[in-house]
Amino acid sequence: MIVGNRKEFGEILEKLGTARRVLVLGCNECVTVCGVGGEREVGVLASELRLYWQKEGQDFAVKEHTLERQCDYEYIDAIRPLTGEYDVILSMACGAGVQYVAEAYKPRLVIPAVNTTFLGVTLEQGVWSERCQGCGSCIVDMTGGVCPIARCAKSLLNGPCGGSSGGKCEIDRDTDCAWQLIVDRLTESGQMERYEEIQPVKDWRTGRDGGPRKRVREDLKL
Amino acid sequence: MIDGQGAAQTGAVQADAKLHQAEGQAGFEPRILSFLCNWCAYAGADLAGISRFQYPPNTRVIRVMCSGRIDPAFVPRALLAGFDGVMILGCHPGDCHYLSGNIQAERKMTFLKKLLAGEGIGAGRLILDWVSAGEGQRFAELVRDFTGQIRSLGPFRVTPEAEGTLRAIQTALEGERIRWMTGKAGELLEKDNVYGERSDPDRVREVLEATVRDELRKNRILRFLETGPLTAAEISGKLAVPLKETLPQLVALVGEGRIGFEPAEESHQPRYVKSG
Amino acid sequence: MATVENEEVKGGQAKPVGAVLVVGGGIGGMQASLDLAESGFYVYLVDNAPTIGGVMSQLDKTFPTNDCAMCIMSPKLVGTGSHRNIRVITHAEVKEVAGDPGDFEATILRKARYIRPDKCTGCGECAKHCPVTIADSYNEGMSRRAAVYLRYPQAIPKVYLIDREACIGCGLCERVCLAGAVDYADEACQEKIAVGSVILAPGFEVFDAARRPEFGYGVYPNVITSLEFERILSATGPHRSHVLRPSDGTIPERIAFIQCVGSRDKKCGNDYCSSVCCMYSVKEAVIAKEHVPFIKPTIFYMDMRAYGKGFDAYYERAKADQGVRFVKSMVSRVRQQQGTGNLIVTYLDDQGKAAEEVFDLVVLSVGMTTSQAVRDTAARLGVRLNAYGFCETNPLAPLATSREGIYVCGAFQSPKDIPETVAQASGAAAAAAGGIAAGRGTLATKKEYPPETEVASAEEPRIGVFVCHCGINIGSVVNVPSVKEYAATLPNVVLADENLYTCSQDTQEKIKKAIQEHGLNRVIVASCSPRTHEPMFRETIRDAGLNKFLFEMANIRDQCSWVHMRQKPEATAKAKHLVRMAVANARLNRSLGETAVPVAQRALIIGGGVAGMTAALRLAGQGFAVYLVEKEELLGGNLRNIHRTIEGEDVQAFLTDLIDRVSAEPRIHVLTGSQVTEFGGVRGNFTTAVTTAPAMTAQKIQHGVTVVATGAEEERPEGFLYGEDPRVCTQQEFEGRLAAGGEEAAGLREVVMIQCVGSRNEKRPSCSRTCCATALKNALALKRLNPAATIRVLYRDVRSYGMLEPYYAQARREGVLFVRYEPEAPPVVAREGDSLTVSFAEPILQEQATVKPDLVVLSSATVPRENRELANLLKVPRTAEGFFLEAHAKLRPVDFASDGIYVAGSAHAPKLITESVSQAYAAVARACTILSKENLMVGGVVAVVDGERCAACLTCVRVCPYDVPVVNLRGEAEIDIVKCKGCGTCAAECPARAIDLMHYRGEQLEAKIGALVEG
Amino acid sequence: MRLNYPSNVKVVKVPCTGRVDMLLILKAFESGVDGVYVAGCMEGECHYLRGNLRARRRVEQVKKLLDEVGLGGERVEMFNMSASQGQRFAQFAREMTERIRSLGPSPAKKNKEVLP
Repeated sequence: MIVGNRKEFGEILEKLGTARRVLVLGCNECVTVCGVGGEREVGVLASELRLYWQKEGQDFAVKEHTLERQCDYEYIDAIRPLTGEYDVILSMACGAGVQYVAEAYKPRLVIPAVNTTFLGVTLEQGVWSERCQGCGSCIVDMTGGVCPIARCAKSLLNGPCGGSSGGKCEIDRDTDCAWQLIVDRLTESGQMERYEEIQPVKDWRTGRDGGPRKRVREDLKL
Repeated sequence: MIDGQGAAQTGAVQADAKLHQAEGQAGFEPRILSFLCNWCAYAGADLAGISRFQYPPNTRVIRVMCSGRIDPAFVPRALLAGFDGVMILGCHPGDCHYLSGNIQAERKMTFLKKLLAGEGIGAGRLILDWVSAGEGQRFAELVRDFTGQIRSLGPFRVTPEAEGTLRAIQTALEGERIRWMTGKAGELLEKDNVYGERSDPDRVREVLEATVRDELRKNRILRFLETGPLTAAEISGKLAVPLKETLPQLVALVGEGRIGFEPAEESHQPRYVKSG
Repeated sequence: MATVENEEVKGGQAKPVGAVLVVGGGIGGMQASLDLAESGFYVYLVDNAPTIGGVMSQLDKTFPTNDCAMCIMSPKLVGTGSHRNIRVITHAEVKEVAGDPGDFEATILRKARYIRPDKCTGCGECAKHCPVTIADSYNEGMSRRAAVYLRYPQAIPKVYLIDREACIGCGLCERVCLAGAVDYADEACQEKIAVGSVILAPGFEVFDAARRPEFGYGVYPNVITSLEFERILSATGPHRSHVLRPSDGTIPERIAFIQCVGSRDKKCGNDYCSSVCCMYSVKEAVIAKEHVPFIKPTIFYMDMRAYGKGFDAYYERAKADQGVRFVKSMVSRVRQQQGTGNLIVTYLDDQGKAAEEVFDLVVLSVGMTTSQAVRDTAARLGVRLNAYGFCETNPLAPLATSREGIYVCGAFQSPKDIPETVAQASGAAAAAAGGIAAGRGTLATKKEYPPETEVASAEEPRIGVFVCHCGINIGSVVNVPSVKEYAATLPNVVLADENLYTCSQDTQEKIKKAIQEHGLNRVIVASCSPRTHEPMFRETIRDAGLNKFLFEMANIRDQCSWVHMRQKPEATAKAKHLVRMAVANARLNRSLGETAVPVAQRALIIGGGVAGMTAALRLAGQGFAVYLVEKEELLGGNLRNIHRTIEGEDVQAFLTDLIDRVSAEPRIHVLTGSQVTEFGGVRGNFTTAVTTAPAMTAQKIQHGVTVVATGAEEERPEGFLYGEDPRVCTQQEFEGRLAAGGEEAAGLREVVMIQCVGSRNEKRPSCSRTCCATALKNALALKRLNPAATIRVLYRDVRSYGMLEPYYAQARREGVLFVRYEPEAPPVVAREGDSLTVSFAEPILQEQATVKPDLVVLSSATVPRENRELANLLKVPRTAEGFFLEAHAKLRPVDFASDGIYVAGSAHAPKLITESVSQAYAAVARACTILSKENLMVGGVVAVVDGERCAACLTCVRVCPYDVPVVNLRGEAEIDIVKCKGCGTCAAECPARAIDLMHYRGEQLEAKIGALVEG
Repeated sequence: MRLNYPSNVKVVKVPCTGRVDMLLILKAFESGVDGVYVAGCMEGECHYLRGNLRARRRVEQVKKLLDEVGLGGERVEMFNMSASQGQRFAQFAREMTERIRSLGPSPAKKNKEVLP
């Protein structure tokens, strides 16, 4: 899932500027699951805004709404009648959702309330961890199911750097060295020979370096 | 809670009594408050006048219909108001216009005297006696004797301690439970109780005394704690009551939620505080 | 052979009476009553005291969990007091029980109370005014109470009474009682009741410490009993949990606990061990230190008997981490120091020399005894007592008394702690029900209600508000008429009224009438606490055809008038706010349905040992089909390795009989060589797959309850040359050899027994509980066969608790030598040439001793049978040592946290046969609370998911403490209302806000909060 | 026990503090209360096993939020007490009232949502 962080309240206030009619818009997908932009978080942020403006003695109107998804046009379009009443839409979706809402409601101001951080997994209730960077050509079969691109600080493809010590990354002592994990997993599954195979230089064109990506599946198109 | 007439009248003489407080010991003139019953003692006092029997001018009289009307709480109130002594005169036993008012008064005052003596005020400042309508002479003598007695005791000084004690006595005597008991004790001694049985008189007296004593001590403790936290030993010292008699009062007050403990980690001597 | 099991009433006669008399309303009596009432019997619960609750109501905390005793007990109090099929008769005694099992007639004498229970509201005005004060027995005489009193604030029934001895008859209470409940003409009255069985649960009284004059109890003020100290520690105690010593009200620093006062004491005639004192002393020491960190507790003990589940860990923690000092020595006397009130304690130190030490406070750990009143009752009922005044029972049938149809549980049977009492109480309930199963449902009643009026959520609310004066309890502080007038102005309120006592019978009628006349569809009572009164008012509106969830309460007494007595205007304002909140909430209240789910009235029992077979027989005896699954080819479990009990009962004959009866019982389906391979469902409706060897045939069984009785076994010891030298064996092996014949025994010149092999160490911190008794049993058996044999028992603490203690004394008398060793210096078993040597530290001579025994017997640990997989299948937890973990260490000893699954026998923790039997019966009683019902009602306050909004994020799945939510095939969270307990944690955390808790919906709570600050 | 505590404390009953939602606490401030405290069972004694522990975490989070918006995290608190600790309840009620009194009225009372 896509994982994000709520922006600091101060930053959100700053971005809002003089706008006082705010539609706080949540998304019932990834950001709900990672506890950053679902209906509950929408409620919390809306409540914070109300409390703040109440305290400041200012007039305001804050509306809460949560869409099934902010990355599908049909869902976004369903709230068109609502949007007219508000100066800004404060989106709590990932970056994709924010943009798509902005596209749909040009020229209305759409402000992100969330910093989108990574594609990851739930380690335990309340703890998420990065697993994928969307490089566009997956090789985790070679690396014991552990992605060196996403999980090695340096995205090394052929073994650890000199900074790996005690199984931990030199960038951050609390982070496991991805290559330690890979070696452990390969050893466990008796596949250490794969470690010997040299990975060729990565072709980053499939990733971000090839510019914005688009995917088309002809058979599904209407 | 002095009601109606009694309150108004004690109030009226109060200002007078206050004045003399400033006079000091040197030219001490006792101020005495007298309650006289309408039918005997008051008539006796009038007779003293008709007969021109002379007696000291130190007493101020409040007429009541019967000595039975005297609420024990009037006495501490009078002392607090600045009087040096209180005199209650009624009909002779058997002559009460209301049959047994004087006997009830005697019971109440005996009990009150015990209380005043026990709490360090002294019983000598209160007298209850009988004067018939024909005893003008006796009235004058009683006033003379009591004035002399108070003169030798000296002025009653309302020190903070005495004030605390008297207020505690007054509060205790005004409580519903005690008023009921002081009123009911006589009946219990003379008649069957609610179970149709005769109560053991010693037990009734004991309960009455214990009830008032406990109430009084508890009220005094609450007053002590108004000025700040105290240990059990300090409270016992202030009460002038042994620790082992003080502790049960503290337990009772803690149980009623009226006092609590000062939060302190390291002290072996917990200090009690008044609850908010 | 003892088949003292006398539950079955000999056939052929009329239906037995479907009611049970329970004598004693302590924790045991309450548990037995609740179990019986929940499984279709009517219960008369008679207590001598004016209230139920027993000694547990006086306790502060309970070991080993340090739970607040009152907190965990009060649901049972309320449950017992309000159960429609339990009649609580307090302040009464049983005069006589005539007749035969199944058809007894009991004579009950109710003493005069002088306060009418039907009128008393428990407001307490009488006690506030009563001029008499006397020592309060609830606080063990350390505080005072009035002559008219309630034993403790949470008492059930909450009805005052007059202590006739203390009362002087002044009449003030009658004058102040606005409810008119005082009745000086009240008289004792006798009543005859018909019952089918009787359970005796009268409990114990503590030993009179004055009988040990050398300790100075009653002479020195700072020598107190452990029960007095318990009260001192309690928040409702004399000093509100401040630890103050009696002589001068200071905080004692040095506190000595003296163990075994009135226990293990021949002089007093109490040869037995009271079983609980070691643990409660450790608890009191720990709690005292929690209250006041500078307190230094010292416990003088003979043997530390921490034999129960988790007890040793508690003891070790107290010793190592919590600064409690333990001195193994018996105190010889206590004297008072001149002037200070401190106490000089004389004892023998570890060198065997007399030592003296000064303490600020001495606590005597008094034992359990049977009171004279209970002895008298037993005599009247024709129930035999043993030499020590406890109820005589057979170890293989511990719940049956000497009189058929009368059963026993709790400390009256023998000294025991709370969980064992609770287990035995449930057990007694099963035994009592067993004999009268045919009478089930004949006297217990189910309430019939009129049909419910439909109240659609869209329908306009019509609210009636009833404001209570509660005599003067509310009215003297809160201006009730103005609250009433205010209520009338609130939206949707169509009726506002006031009552002197809203809880009185006539007011209930008035409310019902108002519902009809004004067409009310919501009712609010502004009075006292919903914790005590909501059930009653709900009943009232239900009688008038309204769903019970349409009732709402505003607590303007306990949380308003009583706590703001000196701020009358503010209290009135607050009362109005509370009513406004109630109205806001009531407007949103909805009818909630409860659904009936049919029960599969069959049981599955896993494990065919003594616990499993006993449970199977008892369940079958009550008319339920049972599937008994045993992994082995033969039934019997660990019982097959035991030959005699310490009391001398023939265990093998008992086992044979048990197996015969199980095999002959048509309702029991025995599946040997079988294992559970799949498990699913909920209470009332489980489905289990069982696979049977050798063909591995599988079958699915539908059942309503599950009993886990997988047992335990003796561990194969490590070290001590076990397995290397034939002269080293375990206790169980030794028992087998002794049973095989006396020849070997005759040749044994010297035997050494080593205790705690594999127990009480780092790997397994617990005590194995039964090994001391086994060692004593085998030592005594050997002495019988060969009196000349030298037997040395190397031990750490001899844990011969309860009625086992006399056997310890007997063993010493017969010359068995007991030598204590420290875990740091364990005995060493070695070979020297041909001979076997054991060397150990000899504490008296203070040197290393070596002996050359013919045989070394190891008291090896008791370990659970392999159960990990089963635990996973059933989703039930285990302890670190692999025993099954019950729902609550004190009050739910045979229940698992998942409803409908129970544990019995050694699968729970090591146990003697007698204890396993009690527990098996207990599991039966608990199981019957489900099996006896055709349907279970579910629903009400439960969480519901709005599938549309659910993001299937799994938050609810993870946060639910009971693992109820699951994500279903539609990808939505689903909460089974049968399992949901209604805490609302999921609703509070659902990131999509897709979950709501019925009756506490977010909308409702928000409305309440909104109403709080309006106006 | 009839212990006295300030009358400005009003109670909203919930089955378990685990039911107390962060949003409920925030909503309470929005509707104008000056302080909120959540009173649950002693830790380890929750009737529903661990509802009180969850509630404590949420209260901590709400403290942060209130600090963010400038109301002050001290306005919300979590207390634990057992059923027999009436005294403790009264004490917390007094403590919290005193605390809120010294903090003054909630600044968020100044205004209500007014724009259409």
